[in-house]
Amino acid sequence: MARQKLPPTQTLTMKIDDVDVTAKPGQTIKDVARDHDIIIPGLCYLDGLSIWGGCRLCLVEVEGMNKLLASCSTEVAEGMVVHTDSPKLRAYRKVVIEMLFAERNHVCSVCVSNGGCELQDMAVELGVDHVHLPYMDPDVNLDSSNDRFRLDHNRCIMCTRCVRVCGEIEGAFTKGIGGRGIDVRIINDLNMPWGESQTCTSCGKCVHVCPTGALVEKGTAAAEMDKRRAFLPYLTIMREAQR
Amino acid sequence: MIATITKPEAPSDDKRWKIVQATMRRNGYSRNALIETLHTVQNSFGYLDEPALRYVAASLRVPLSNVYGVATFYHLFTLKPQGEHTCVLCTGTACYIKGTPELLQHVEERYGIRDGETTEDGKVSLLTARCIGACSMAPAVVFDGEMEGEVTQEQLDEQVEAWMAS
Amino acid sequence: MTPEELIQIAEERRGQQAAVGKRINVCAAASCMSRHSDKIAEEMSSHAESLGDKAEGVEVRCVGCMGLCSAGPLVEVDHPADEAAGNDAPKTMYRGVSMDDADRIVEAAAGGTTVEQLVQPTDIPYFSRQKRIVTENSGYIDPESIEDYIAADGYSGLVTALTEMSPNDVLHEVTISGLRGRGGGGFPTGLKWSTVAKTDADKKYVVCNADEGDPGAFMDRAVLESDPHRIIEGMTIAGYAVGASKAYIYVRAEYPLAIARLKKAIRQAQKYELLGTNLCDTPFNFEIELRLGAGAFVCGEETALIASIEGRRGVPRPRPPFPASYGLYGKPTLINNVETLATIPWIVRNGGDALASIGTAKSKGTKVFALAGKIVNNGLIEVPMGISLREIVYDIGDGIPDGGTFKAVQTGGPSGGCVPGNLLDMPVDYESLQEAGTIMGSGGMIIMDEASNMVDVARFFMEFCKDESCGKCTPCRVGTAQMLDLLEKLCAKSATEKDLELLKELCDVVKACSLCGLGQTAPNPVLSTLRYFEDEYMGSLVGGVSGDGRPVPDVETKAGAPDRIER
Amino acid sequence: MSDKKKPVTIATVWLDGCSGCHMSFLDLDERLVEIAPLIEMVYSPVVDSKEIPKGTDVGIIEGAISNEDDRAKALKMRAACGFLISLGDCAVTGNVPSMRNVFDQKECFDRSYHENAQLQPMDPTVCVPPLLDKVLPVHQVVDVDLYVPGCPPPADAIYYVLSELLAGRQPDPLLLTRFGK
Repeated sequence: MARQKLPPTQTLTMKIDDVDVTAKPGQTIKDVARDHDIIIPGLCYLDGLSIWGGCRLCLVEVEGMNKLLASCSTEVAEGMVVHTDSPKLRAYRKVVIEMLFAERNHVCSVCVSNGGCELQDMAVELGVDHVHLPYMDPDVNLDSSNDRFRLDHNRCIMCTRCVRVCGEIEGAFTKGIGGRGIDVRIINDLNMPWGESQTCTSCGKCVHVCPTGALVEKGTAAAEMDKRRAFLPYLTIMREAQR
Repeated sequence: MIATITKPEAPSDDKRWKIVQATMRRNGYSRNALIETLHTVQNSFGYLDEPALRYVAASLRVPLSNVYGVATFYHLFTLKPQGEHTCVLCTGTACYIKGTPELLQHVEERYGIRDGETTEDGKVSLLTARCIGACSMAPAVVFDGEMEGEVTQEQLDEQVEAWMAS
Repeated sequence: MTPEELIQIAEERRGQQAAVGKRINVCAAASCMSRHSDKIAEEMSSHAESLGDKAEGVEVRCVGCMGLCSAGPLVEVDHPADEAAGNDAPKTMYRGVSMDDADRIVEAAAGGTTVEQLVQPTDIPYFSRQKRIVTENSGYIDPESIEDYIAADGYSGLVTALTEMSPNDVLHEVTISGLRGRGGGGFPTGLKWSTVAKTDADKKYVVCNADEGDPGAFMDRAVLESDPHRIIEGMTIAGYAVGASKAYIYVRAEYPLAIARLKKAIRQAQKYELLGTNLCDTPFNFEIELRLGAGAFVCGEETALIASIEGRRGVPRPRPPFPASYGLYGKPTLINNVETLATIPWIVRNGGDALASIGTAKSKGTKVFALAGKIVNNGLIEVPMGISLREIVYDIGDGIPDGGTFKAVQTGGPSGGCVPGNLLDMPVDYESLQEAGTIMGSGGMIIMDEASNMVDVARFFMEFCKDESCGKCTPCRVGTAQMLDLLEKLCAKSATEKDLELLKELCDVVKACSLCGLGQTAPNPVLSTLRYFEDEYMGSLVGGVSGDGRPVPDVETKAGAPDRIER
Repeated sequence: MSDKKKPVTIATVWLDGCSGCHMSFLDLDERLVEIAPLIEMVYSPVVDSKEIPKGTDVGIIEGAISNEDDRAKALKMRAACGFLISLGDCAVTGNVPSMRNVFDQKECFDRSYHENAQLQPMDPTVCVPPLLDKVLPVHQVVDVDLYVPGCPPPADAIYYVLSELLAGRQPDPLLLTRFGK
């Protein structure tokens, strides 16, 4: 690349975890950090999908701000000083992970995604060796009506990746969000059994972007579900092409 | 666009669909008018059933999942038919302090219905609202759209029993 | 509409009003109306008619909220000015008026006498300690008459702004007025307006947030029902100042009367060309549309409100970007609360300095509160910022009824907290309230006496937050539900010290990590009651047993637990 | 624990679980021989003692707390042991036993003792401890000092945890195991 001096507006300088870094305006904190090999945790974010900002795992401290900011949605600014891994943040992230485990019935040992689960990985990364919040044991069901896939609400963390990939990439808008608060659920069309959906194309993208065992292929036994993640980088291309 | 999209037909020849159509037309069949349209359906039919949701979705070209998502997000929309009469107890702070919990308990014990439920004869539905802004008259109850303040158990019984006897 | 035309309408209307000797004003705001004040007014009218000549010069009309809702239905009679005695038009207020009283009030008004048993004295602190700006017309004008509003100097602020001021002049006045957002946050209004004004865009929006959702608050409702044109004028001025031509009023569907009056007011304003194109012969166009909420407290949050206006689930999104730069339909959007916008016409008419001269160093102007709960004078009040809580509770509110003892005042609804008796001398302003662990909020003020259990109060608000959580972000969705479980355990006296510790921990996490204001403030009612009433929490713990299970209780007493080693 | 002369005393119990964690412990194989001189099993399903001695150094609990008997044992373990380990997912999370938590007890009993009974369907009344309303992880009943998740935790993880503890260091079990492993 030719070493041209870029106009001053094209790059800005900032600090992430005491490292001086450069960034382009419009980039998010998460992107810039990743460019510099600083990986900020997260579960709802996925390259190529719109930003949701709901899991709250990617919260970071920005000096001068009295609130924690979601790094997936906050754009960088000149002179920004960001901390991504303070003891306080780690403690908060641990509780947030625990909340996800406590909210539904994640019984890892009998889950087809056991070992291939981003929630498990995140628990290990953040040092969650037990859940000190009371388990809520909700009575939630499981939808096996689709020929090829299964939706198990017990293992859903409401990251909504499936909803976004279905609407934004596949364009089917089969998956949506129903209800609200603690009762939110992933739905198909008018909350009908998945197998009866007229809009679902059975493309399977929702299954493979799902970070947990909530969306899986049928015919898999415990720990057998290997999600096909190879196409994930192309989601971004697809989105760019759409614009 | 190659495929021509024809206007979907109303689920029935019920005249009330005309009112719904008028709302959609007034808003230029814009997707943004989803909530307005659902309000009209609910006001006209009392609740949102599946054919209604499908019809609105098709007319406004909003995905089914979005329609369902909106219909279940907002408290005022209901997917189940209500009783002939509705009794809405305010559970705002002032009403809570001044006796709504006792009223709710009374209704449950006497008529066997809880929030969102309808008596077996289909006559009366019990609903709650998060503050109807009548705090100075707490506890407030809305009987079929008419607000009453400082409601006692006796008053409530009088109204509910009149309905049930009707 | 030209300034001259406006003056003409005002004078015409004032002339008509002067011709009426004895005016009977009947409060027709929701509270009095639910006590059938509209029927009373009808009866009064027909009785006056039947009296014929004997009731000459008597006019009965419906007006907006008179404030003292607990004494409703309220009726006020304006007697003709007695010039010989040098009196201004004397007024008599009647309280608790029933259908049976209608006729004799008409007769008394016609005869120039009063019905003594029903008189509500107006020289009490409830009236004298108020300072009315936002509610200046409430109870005096007919909310359904634009002429009445114009006769009370209505729309003169808008016409002045359009014909004599530049948008920057308007921004300047709003900025120097020191006005801060009345919806609860207290963000400087001038700064918000300037941000939207500075943002370049082909289209901008003004949104009036009338989704008053705090349980225990009905200020916005009263303003919308009593003086709807005020909101329209405030919004139009805002639109002019920030360069917007389209506006929405997002109003709760639970307020049917307010909706009806707003609709009517919009039609009237269009007819008088106070809304529409080329207002006052300037290039400025402005239109206002109503949007109905559908019962979701979270829609009070700006980004959720935008989603809802766009017809979607009312779910907030992370900020930045703020709506001022990226709002409704992706365009710069100014979102103000009802009371904020209702202050604007007064500011333009009287100048920003005038508002800035009222209140404290950082909190200017007045604030409308809805007094409710265990207090004698329930109703709506407007007071200057900086007044003490004690004055509100004991002077204006006239203390606790039935010989009860004051325990706490709750402000800010589910986002606020409880202030105990020893802080009653605290001034009411944004900073002081925040220091005391609560917030100004939108203006609900619930007074509690010693019968209120503060743990239960915290539980009540947590239940509200859990029900109203949109479910998008983990801390609020799961945290509020978990905190509610713990508070229920406390209320059932089955919680341990460990549970209390966990409750405190969750408060911290939910406050710090939630996506929007709902979650970030949901722990406040718990935190503030913990701060002032921790003994009540301690008293709710299960007796004597600590959470870690040490020492070992007598297991032999457990029925059916044979002491065998393994199964 | 660092006292090399006196072996570290260890007690283990098997509550509501499949015993797989104890099996995994036995999977230490020849490493058991290495550890044996350093520890003394004072109470366990694999030894024949009737009481948990007071002042036991390390307690290891496998299984979730499902009934009053489990609860009583957990309390006894806590009272007797200086350092308490939750071993395996059942103890740490409730795991498979906790899957009954979404049903009410009557449903569970009906399923177990009536619908699936070949003869004489009846609820048990004698010598069966009452079920708790909900199956709980151990730490919801007593304080736990170390969590070793896994279903079962691999023998390597158990070996690592024990040898770190014997060496007087605080182990980090997540290096070798996790929920569901």
